[in-house]
Amino acid sequence: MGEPLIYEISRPGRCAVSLPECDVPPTPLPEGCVRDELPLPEVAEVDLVRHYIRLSQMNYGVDTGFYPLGSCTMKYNPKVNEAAARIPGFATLHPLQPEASIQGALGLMLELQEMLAEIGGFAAVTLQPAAGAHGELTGVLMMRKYHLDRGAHERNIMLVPDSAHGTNPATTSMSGLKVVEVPSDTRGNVDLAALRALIAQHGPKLVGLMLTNPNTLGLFDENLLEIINLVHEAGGLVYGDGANFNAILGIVRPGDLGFDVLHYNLHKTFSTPHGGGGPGAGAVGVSAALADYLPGPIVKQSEADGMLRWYMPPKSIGRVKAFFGNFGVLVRAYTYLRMHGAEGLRAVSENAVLNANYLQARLRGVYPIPHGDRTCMHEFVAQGILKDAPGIRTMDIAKRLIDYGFHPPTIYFPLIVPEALMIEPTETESKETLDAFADALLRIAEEARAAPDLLRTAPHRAPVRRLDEVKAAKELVLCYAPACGG
Amino acid sequence: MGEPLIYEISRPGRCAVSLPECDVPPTPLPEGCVRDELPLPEVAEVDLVRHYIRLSQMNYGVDTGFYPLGSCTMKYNPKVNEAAARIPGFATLHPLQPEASIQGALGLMLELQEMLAEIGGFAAVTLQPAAGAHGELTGVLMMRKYHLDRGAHERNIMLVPDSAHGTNPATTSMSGLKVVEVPSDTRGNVDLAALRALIAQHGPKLVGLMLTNPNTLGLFDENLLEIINLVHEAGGLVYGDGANFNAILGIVRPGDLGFDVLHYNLHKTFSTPHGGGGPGAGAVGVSAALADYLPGPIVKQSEADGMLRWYMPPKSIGRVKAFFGNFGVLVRAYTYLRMHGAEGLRAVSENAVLNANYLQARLRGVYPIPHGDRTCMHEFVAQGILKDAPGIRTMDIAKRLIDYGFHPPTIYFPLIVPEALMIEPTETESKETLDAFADALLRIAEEARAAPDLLRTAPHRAPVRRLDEVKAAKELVLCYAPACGG
Amino acid sequence: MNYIPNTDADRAEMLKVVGVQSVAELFHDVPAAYRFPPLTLPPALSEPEVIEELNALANENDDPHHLACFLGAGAYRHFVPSVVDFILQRSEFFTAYTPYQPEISQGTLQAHFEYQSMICALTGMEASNVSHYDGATAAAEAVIMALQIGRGKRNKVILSPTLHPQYRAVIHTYTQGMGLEIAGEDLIGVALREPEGTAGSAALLDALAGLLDQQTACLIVQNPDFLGRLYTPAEMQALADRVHAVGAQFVVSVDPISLGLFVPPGRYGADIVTGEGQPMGSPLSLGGPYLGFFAMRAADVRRSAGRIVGQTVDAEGQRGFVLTLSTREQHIRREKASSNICSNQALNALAAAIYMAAMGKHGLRTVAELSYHKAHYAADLIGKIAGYTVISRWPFFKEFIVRCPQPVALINEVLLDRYGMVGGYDLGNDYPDLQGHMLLCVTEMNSRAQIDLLAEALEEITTMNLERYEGEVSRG
Amino acid sequence: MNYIPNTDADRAEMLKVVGVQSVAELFHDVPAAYRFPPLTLPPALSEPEVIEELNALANENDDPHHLACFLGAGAYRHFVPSVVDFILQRSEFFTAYTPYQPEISQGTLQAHFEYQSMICALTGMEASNVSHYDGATAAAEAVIMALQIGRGKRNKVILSPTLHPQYRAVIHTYTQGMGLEIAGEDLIGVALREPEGTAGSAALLDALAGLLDQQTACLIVQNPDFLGRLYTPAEMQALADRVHAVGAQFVVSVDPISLGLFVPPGRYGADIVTGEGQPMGSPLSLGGPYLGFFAMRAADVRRSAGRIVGQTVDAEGQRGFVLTLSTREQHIRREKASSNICSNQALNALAAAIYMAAMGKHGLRTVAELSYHKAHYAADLIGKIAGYTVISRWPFFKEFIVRCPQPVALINEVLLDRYGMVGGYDLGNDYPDLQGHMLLCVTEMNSRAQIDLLAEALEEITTMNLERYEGEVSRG
Ligand SMILES: Cc1ncc(COP(=O)(O)O)c(C=O)c1O
Ligand SMILES: Cc1ncc(COP(=O)(O)O)c(C=O)c1O
Repeated sequence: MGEPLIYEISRPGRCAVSLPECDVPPTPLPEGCVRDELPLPEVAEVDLVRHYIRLSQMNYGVDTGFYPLGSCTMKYNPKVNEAAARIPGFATLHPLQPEASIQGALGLMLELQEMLAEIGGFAAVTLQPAAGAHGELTGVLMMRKYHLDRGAHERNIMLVPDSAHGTNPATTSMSGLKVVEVPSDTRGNVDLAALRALIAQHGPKLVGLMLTNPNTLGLFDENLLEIINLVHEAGGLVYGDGANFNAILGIVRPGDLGFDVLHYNLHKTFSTPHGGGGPGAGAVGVSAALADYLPGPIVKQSEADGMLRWYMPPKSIGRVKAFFGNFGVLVRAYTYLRMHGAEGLRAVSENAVLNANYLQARLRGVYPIPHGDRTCMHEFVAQGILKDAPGIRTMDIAKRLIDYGFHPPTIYFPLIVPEALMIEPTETESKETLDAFADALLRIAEEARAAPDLLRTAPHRAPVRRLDEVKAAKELVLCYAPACGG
Repeated sequence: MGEPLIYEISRPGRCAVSLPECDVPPTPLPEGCVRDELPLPEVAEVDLVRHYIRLSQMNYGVDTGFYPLGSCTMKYNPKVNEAAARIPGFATLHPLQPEASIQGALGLMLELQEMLAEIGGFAAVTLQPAAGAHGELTGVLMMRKYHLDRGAHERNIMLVPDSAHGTNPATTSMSGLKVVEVPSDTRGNVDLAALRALIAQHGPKLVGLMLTNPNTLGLFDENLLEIINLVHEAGGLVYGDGANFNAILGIVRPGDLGFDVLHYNLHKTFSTPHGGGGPGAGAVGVSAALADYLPGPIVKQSEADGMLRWYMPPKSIGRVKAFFGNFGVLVRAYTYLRMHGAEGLRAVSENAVLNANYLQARLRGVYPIPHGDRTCMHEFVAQGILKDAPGIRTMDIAKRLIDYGFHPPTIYFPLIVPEALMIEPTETESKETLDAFADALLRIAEEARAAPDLLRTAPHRAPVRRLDEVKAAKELVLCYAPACGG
Repeated sequence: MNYIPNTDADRAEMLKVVGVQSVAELFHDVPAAYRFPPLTLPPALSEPEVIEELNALANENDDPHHLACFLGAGAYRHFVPSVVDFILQRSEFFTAYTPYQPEISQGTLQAHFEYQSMICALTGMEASNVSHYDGATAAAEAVIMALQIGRGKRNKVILSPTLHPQYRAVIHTYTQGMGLEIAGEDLIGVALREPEGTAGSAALLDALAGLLDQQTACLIVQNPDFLGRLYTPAEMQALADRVHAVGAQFVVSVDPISLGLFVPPGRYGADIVTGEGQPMGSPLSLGGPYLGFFAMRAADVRRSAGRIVGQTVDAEGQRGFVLTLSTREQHIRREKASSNICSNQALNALAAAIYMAAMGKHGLRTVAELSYHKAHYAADLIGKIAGYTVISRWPFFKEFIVRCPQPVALINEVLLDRYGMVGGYDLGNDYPDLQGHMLLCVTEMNSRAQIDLLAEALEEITTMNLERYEGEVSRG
Repeated sequence: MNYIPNTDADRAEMLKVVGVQSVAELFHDVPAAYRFPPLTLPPALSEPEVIEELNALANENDDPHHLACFLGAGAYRHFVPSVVDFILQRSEFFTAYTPYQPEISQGTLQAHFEYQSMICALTGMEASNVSHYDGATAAAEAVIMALQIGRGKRNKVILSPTLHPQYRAVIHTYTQGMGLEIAGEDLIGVALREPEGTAGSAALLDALAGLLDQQTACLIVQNPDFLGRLYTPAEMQALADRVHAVGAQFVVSVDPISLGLFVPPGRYGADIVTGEGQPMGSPLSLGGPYLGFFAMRAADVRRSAGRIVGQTVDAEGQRGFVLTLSTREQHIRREKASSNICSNQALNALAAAIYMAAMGKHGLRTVAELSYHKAHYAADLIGKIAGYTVISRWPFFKEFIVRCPQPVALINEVLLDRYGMVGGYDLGNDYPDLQGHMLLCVTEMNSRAQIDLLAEALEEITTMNLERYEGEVSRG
């Protein structure tokens, strides 16, 4: 049943490609430099293709079915976006070509910068970061430099709510700053009292606050303006983790609320495909005060001759990446945005939020939902804790969902909710799909009582049975041995 | 498990596409002409894509695995060919554009005509027929017209061996001619004595002979030159069914042997994909005597100005199709030919024939092979008749092969071999694949004795169980009822 | 490059098992004198080289991808949603063959069953096969089916002169051995003599009906016809009644996109509905591969040609699909088969199915309406240019005829060269009376700006010195 | 267009279940004053319109698809076999996310395990992660890993001045909060002062080694370096020994295609090998998405960043694959994680895996050899043109430096405008001493004819009147 490794189907002398004959006189190879082994596999094109086709068939994607992976916004990826990114006039451009020869590409980037700025309420945008976390690093380094430029060398503390995504504290450390955690209150908001106390304690050392809003519980903080205000009053800046922007397109602009900097996850909100883990794009928007710190180059139109040019902001933190960003991803996001317009975007968020609330309503009463009394935004967090099924954990429920043909939600995150099941349906799912998913979860709750082993040994209808993750971490096998000299 | 029909996931008001607003003033619609119902499904893009992705996963193609469907030459379809046919400068050409605006496309067709003529040993080639059977119709109509033009109005009989593919007799009837069947001899050749007798009987009424060589038993007729000679002496022409050309590329040119006309199946020999049943392309090559009868237009280079132009042969039987042929298929075949060259083509046939003989050798002794004492060409015909397994039929063996991950061979054809299993491995399969397939067939032979029900109830590992074909033909359901007024 | 995985080492082992010394020995049955001929072919190219060569060839063409296109006449530039080709590229679909083994071919089979259903929905008919080679051969197969329904006793076939000229040509080719009388094509004069088609009178249909008799197997008309004229359901029903009165089959060839908007032939008495399915999801691709669709009455299915998918159940009672009624086909019935067709245009049928499902009832209607409104806007505009006359004073869908002040080929040459446009079809090619008449086609792919530019261009051309082009066109 | 399936009727039913009257009510937590801002965005386009707009934008670019290209400098035009993109378009791969649920992600996981194995094979290292954002950030992450291996006690980082300038820039950006001493970049003069590199002496490596001390966390060199120079394994091993002598990490950034031919860093003492994987199957795409590959010693894996796939078994003992060592990562370890990386370049890693498997050992070697021979042929030819001097008198792979008689930007402008060629990289952008020096790159995608034409063009340019271009370039 299992597919052999590509190395296991290798046979000496086979090759899946053809290359031209050498049409120039050869030059002797430099002495002592030429390798005498190269343990790559040798396969014919037919075997190569079958291998990857079969592997693909062991995978589940959004095109396979419902993929409610919370915080990841697994919406449908329009196929026109794929065609767009493959237009040769985009796909074959060399990044170091003269600006005059890439005016169309620069125009696309400029318009994307401007659309994102408008949607977020920001003064300027960089498209360079390759992912959300990369955008965070960009933003936090900018906040740091902003304070340094004002002589505030003592500012080295970042407040990070305990509900934050792991990338927020990790980014903070990577930027050479210290994390101070802010607890959440009983309604799932930032605990205002605690925040006040922490600001009182750390005020002059504050770089700012990293806030995800809607937060990872799927909730829009009820005290948002006050929180931002408190941080600003203490001289801090507010970073917005925009991973959850899918809830607020055309609903509210973070810049209007006082966020100073925010990253967009283009691969979530603007539906560029997730690629099995990437590539994404983590554009960053900033207020006017931070615009000069953006990493560059970004695109600007020359006032002199109207030409589009690369431009390095004067106080830039520097480059965060070679070249200019994940251009192929940007083309997809641009296409998506151009097809939606303002009304279309608002419809996206309205439907994403309605879908989440509908699912929450359907599960309420059977699965505990810590903040289920509140209206959620684009997602909500339930718990895999079932009445009369003490031995059953979230992991079992998740694996059993596979048998019903669904991708499980995000599990065990956010960390502040025990046995979390973080469910994000997105706007591209129909009521029928949501109903089928809810029905499955309700049925699983019954199975948990009636036939708990069915869950514990799930999945039963996947290409493999439950995998031993402990063994993998203990007895590390990271490479087909003969390939790495083994 | 089963995928619902597209109609069953339809919901009023959904749509998977967006179209531009009308940018011109509207014109009133003609009265009494506008329909008030249109029972097409209504689905969103995400549901559309998932539907077809899931359907695709219920299908088996060459890219899935070994597909030894005899007579169909299911070789690997190179992916560069797919890219080639999609180049916008080919894919978006309108067939009625001025010749001056399609010189590149005409150049490709001209070179393909010439390459095919060279490979087959013919004077001229038309690319117009859309498939092999279409090429047969073309060829037989030409043979008929050739005789008519010579005043031989009485010639209306076509000799067709009993081993012929069904399209040969069907084509003959469709052309207004009569079929006279020629038996095969014990070595699988055309029965020479019988042929002589039939020619003696029908000589003056003979249009000719339709001969598949190698024939559908996978055998190269041992008396080929004599057969052709006999027909020619009787004033008949010899039609070659070139469906089995994969055995003789660079091995022998049918035109050299005396064939007067022959169709190539580009979708077999030159590896354009079979598309779930088509499209193919059935180019036809002819000797100089028949060149003026070809359907047109074909491409010629103007001697005056070097321009490539459409050209209608003077005695043409007429068009067999609108426009000029399945151009997108021709681009693929052209690409394939250009990558092979003369040596590459010969290697194709050598390996196709070696692979078939190897498989034949591996199965000999367990599965009866009526002409297994002979060297076969690109395929051979075994029988699903197993010692000590009287209740088992070819159908059961075929279905059981599915459980082993293989596409079954062609079954119950040719009709002259009871319980036929017609196996064509093609050159694009590796020894390992052939071995795995032979091992499976040998194992199935054991299962047939030890556990016959395993075969009779097979397949067990397919998306559905064995399907009731009798019910389908008896209780005809050819349409989702609400779509056809039901 | 070749695609052969086996190496010399593999071959050596295999030869041993086969029991011969060399591969060459396997060909001993091939007459020695002709064995292993040297082939004079261009040298083999690697993949990057072949791509470069193909791009060079493609660049020698002026493609409508980059140009505005007003050419139709049987091949149409309609929008193809990206999903269509995306799905067609699924290996499991395009590298499979005819679903002879239904248990591992449910994807193809169900998709084709759905195709049949949607073709029925579109045409208003009860049954459909999976495909013919194109619109022309589908029409020819309709004639053959009509002959069979007539049990070979009726040998007259009436063809409307405004059925696509190439379709008529193919019918002649296909039936040349059948000893038929083919009538009607000389009535083109009648078609052109009716300037007031708007009044609803269709003299051509009347004249065609006049040819009907007890020998008639079928009568074929195209709607909208090759000249763009749309016949009303009432006119068509009247004709159908007269066809049926002599016991003949009424065959209608139709543009499937028009059926997004107009009453389908199934509602006005058609017995067989065929047409070119290319506009539904297949690229123009210089004329192929296209899709001949074929719809009919349920009662006639057993006399039809081509693959047909039927619903059934598997051993566990689950719904499934199989090829059915194969006893009509060549592989079973041989010389008595209803046709010789084997490989068909299955992948184009899949494309059409995806297209129809993607468009749905609203999308297809919108495509048809956009084409209608834009074509009429264009006709209005061009009709106002001095020197040009729109002679389509009848109801039309997306194509209309313009009488031009210059030869059509010449105008097209200038349009391409100076304006980057592909002009209309030169009707003089097929109808001597229509020299200097251009058939223009406008679809949803033509923006108003393009149409306005076409009108401007046509106007400018009347005042241009075209000497330079005349030479080229006459050489062409 | 939007991609929302639900209709008004669906929404009405859902609102009822949720228990609110309108969708707007769901947003009551959003501060009212800011709720529902009007957005000023261009109007929505339909699919055909957006495709037209994109084509128009694409046509404003001069793309190397249609032009000969001699530009490299960190992004390379190597051949990408058609199979690569064909497989990447499988929905199951590209619409999945990180394989958190391994049971339905074996496709991604096994493909990435194979990727890791092939990266090890290529670099001669023991372990690999799945990807970083690009070659630059992979280098920065190598620095961070070296700092962690140094337990934060070593805070000096030595960068070769001939490490890609943008990589050095990114290292500066990433580490700006870490209080490091970054040394070595000012040694560019040494690199340029060695005309006789052919002798095997590498003064630059010597000079870099001279900076090593007990504070040094790592030393990074690029091989072949940004100027195209190839250091021999012996030179590199000597440097590695000196790096190891002070207990620092030896990091090598490398062009993966060069490893088809040359001894890999794993054989000359590298501790970490990174580089830009774009040439292995990713399109140039104006600089991204690309692939930062990252290989290391097995012992250091637990200190590394990024996704890593490990082999394991399922409940029935069958081999399977999972993400492993997640305890290094941000979602578990938060502020103590080895990096903040989450989404990465997984699909590009898949492309590279397919590329490596397709090429295999022979194919990759051929690509490297073709590039080598063609680049040397080009250098020979250009070196003979009066006015041009090839200053790369050292061993090189596919890039070499030419001193030009005119400003590089000017030459490039003329090459593009008159010859349809993309010229080389202007080294004056990064190295003031290299004003007027062009870095030319030649790969298997450049035919001899293209190279000959380039040489001719360069020669002709020396005699041309370039006034017309000068204005444009100075404005540029
Ligand atoms: C809330 C949140 N923040 C940040 C990130 C990091 O984004 P990326 O994976 O694009 O680096 C994620 C990704 O899952 C997220 O959900
Ligand atoms: C021997 C032979 N002849 C003719 C044909 C008909 O070719 P096509 O299916 O292309 O019409 C076939 C197809 O299977 C065949 O095998």
